[in-house]
Amino acid sequence: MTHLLFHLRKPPHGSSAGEEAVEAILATSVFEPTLTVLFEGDGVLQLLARQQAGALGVRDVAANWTALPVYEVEDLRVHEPSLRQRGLSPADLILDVTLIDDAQMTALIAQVDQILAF
Amino acid sequence: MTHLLFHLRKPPHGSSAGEEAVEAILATSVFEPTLTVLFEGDGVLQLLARQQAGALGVRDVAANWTALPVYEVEDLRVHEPSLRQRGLSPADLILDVTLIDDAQMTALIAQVDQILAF
Amino acid sequence: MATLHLISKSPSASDALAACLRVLAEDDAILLIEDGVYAALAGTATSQTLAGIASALAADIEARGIQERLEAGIDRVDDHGFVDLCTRCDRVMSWF
Amino acid sequence: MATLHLISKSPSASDALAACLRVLAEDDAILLIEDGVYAALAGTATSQTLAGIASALAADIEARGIQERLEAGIDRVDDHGFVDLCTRCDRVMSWF
Amino acid sequence: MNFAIVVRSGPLASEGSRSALRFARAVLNSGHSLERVFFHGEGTYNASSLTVGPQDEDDLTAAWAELGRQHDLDLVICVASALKRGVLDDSEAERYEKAGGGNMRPEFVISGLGQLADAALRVDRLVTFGG
Amino acid sequence: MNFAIVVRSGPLASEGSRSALRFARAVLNSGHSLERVFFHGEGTYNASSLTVGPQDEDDLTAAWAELGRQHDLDLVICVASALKRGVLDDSEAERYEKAGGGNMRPEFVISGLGQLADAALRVDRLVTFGG
Repeated sequence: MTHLLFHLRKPPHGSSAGEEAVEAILATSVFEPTLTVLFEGDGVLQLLARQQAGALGVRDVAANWTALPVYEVEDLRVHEPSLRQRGLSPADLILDVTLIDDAQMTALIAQVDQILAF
Repeated sequence: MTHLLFHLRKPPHGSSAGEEAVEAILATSVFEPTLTVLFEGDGVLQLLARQQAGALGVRDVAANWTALPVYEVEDLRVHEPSLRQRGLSPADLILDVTLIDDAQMTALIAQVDQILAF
Repeated sequence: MATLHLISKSPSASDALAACLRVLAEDDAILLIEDGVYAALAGTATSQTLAGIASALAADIEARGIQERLEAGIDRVDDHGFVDLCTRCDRVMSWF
Repeated sequence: MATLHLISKSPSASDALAACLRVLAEDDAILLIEDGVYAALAGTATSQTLAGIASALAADIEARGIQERLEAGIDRVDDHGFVDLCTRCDRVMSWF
Repeated sequence: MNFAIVVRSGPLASEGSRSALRFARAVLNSGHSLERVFFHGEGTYNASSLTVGPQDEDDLTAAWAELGRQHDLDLVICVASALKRGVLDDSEAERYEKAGGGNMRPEFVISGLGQLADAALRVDRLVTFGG
Repeated sequence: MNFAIVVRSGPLASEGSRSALRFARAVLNSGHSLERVFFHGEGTYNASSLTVGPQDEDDLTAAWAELGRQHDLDLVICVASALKRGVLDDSEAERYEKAGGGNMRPEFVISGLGQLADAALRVDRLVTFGG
């Protein structure tokens, strides 16, 4: 079965990349591929809890991500060094994720068929 | 007399910032203000000689900058640490410029009335 | 003759903040806006340098969920405070 | 199972290259395109790390006037070479 | 105090346009004068009349137009930037033989970079968003 | 080999669209198949029919349309992204009551994200430009 990797490395709000990624992931999940979502670099900031989007009059991006498990998109991986570099820990995130280190990220990349970059 | 500073910190080609800056500078020079153009960070790459824009089918951005002295825009300053950080020297540039260091850039900023950022 | 410096990019997406800090004058102010507020995350490389120098825009902090993770010494400023900062300084310099 | 990594941003405008280098596999390739080619400027912090690992897109190098300032060991690749690299690797990963 | 704002990003690419809009409101609410908002480069996309906003987000093009109407603002889009991006008023659309007319909201005007220079030279504070 | 291209930047904001166009030509010239070009987010601006290019630069919107015609390419713009940015075909323009019709070049089609998923699952190589 085709294994797709969605790679997020943009923070929320600063651009529409996060929303576009969520929409693309949900649309792709309908085809039932093997699907992994990887949050790396500033992308880990997408999952920060307590984002109060009302402050900017925009949609709650973090809440968008919580739709993923509902659609059975459950293989969510967070690059732990990116999290640590930003002074954050898994307890700060809105979803249950799998933490991966550099070597595990290298192995993940080598294992997928296509990568969608956001 | 009003002193305007145009601050360039984007490289050529990757975005339209350089062209927009040149156009804005020439349009502003008509009003004959005191006018300084500052190239800093990746902005110093705007002035690199031997840019062969034909390779991308785009306008020659470096050549655009050579119009500045023709319109008597002659106060061009390049942040020397930015140049050095990129392995470059003044001999690599297409125009005669004044090199400035950090302290001189600080003094320049404090002296102008408005700053236009590109 | 103070300058207000606006930083709107994350430290991962621009060298703007680092470049600004090189040329900051003693009486200058820095305001972190948009993705620039991530530079204020406590315990990061940049944030300690900013304590006492920079403030950060409240709406952008809250939207990003970092209101309780700010480095001590980085003040929050609302939109009217932003305008006030502009009037108290002599010019505004935007860094991208 | 090699991956072709595309880097399209200047090192000053993104941590993409640094992040990519952290997770590069032994048989992977890096292609610098667009503003990413500035990472190949000889004598800079990044360029020596890239020698023997990365190549750079010819049109982007020439457009930027850095054809004679490339670090030794960073090959030039034309547009067809880019396509060939894609076919020789198993997947393409774009970093912004 | 007199302000001018320069907007250099589109309504969705970066947050610059949204920040500029909030700043414009704060300037006006603080009793200052907002002499001009100049939309340059990607910023010209903010004038599009064809945007269809999702209901749970405000559409920034509509929000700028609304603010412009309320305060009779001078919202100027740069003609050189706008033509390349396909944002045209009706007369430009006619000149370039685009059937169906322009796609610029009527609260904006299309003009040259002289309007940016003029603002920079006249106002007390020029603030740029979205590079 | 089968390729698909994703374009995530507009014609002027970053160089992504220009790189993607050159890559598309090279794929076709190398005898490979280009199954689809999917324009997502800011990339949807590439489909505008209202752009007026300066004579000394190629207009990327026109260049994509030309390449699409020559090779009968499947140039798809994402409907969700396009609506927010004001890039509409005639039927969307009618649905949202925009007088004067749409502003999408006829060589493009407007469709959903299923087209991106379908491409990602079918092709040998998916390459993304312009983030």
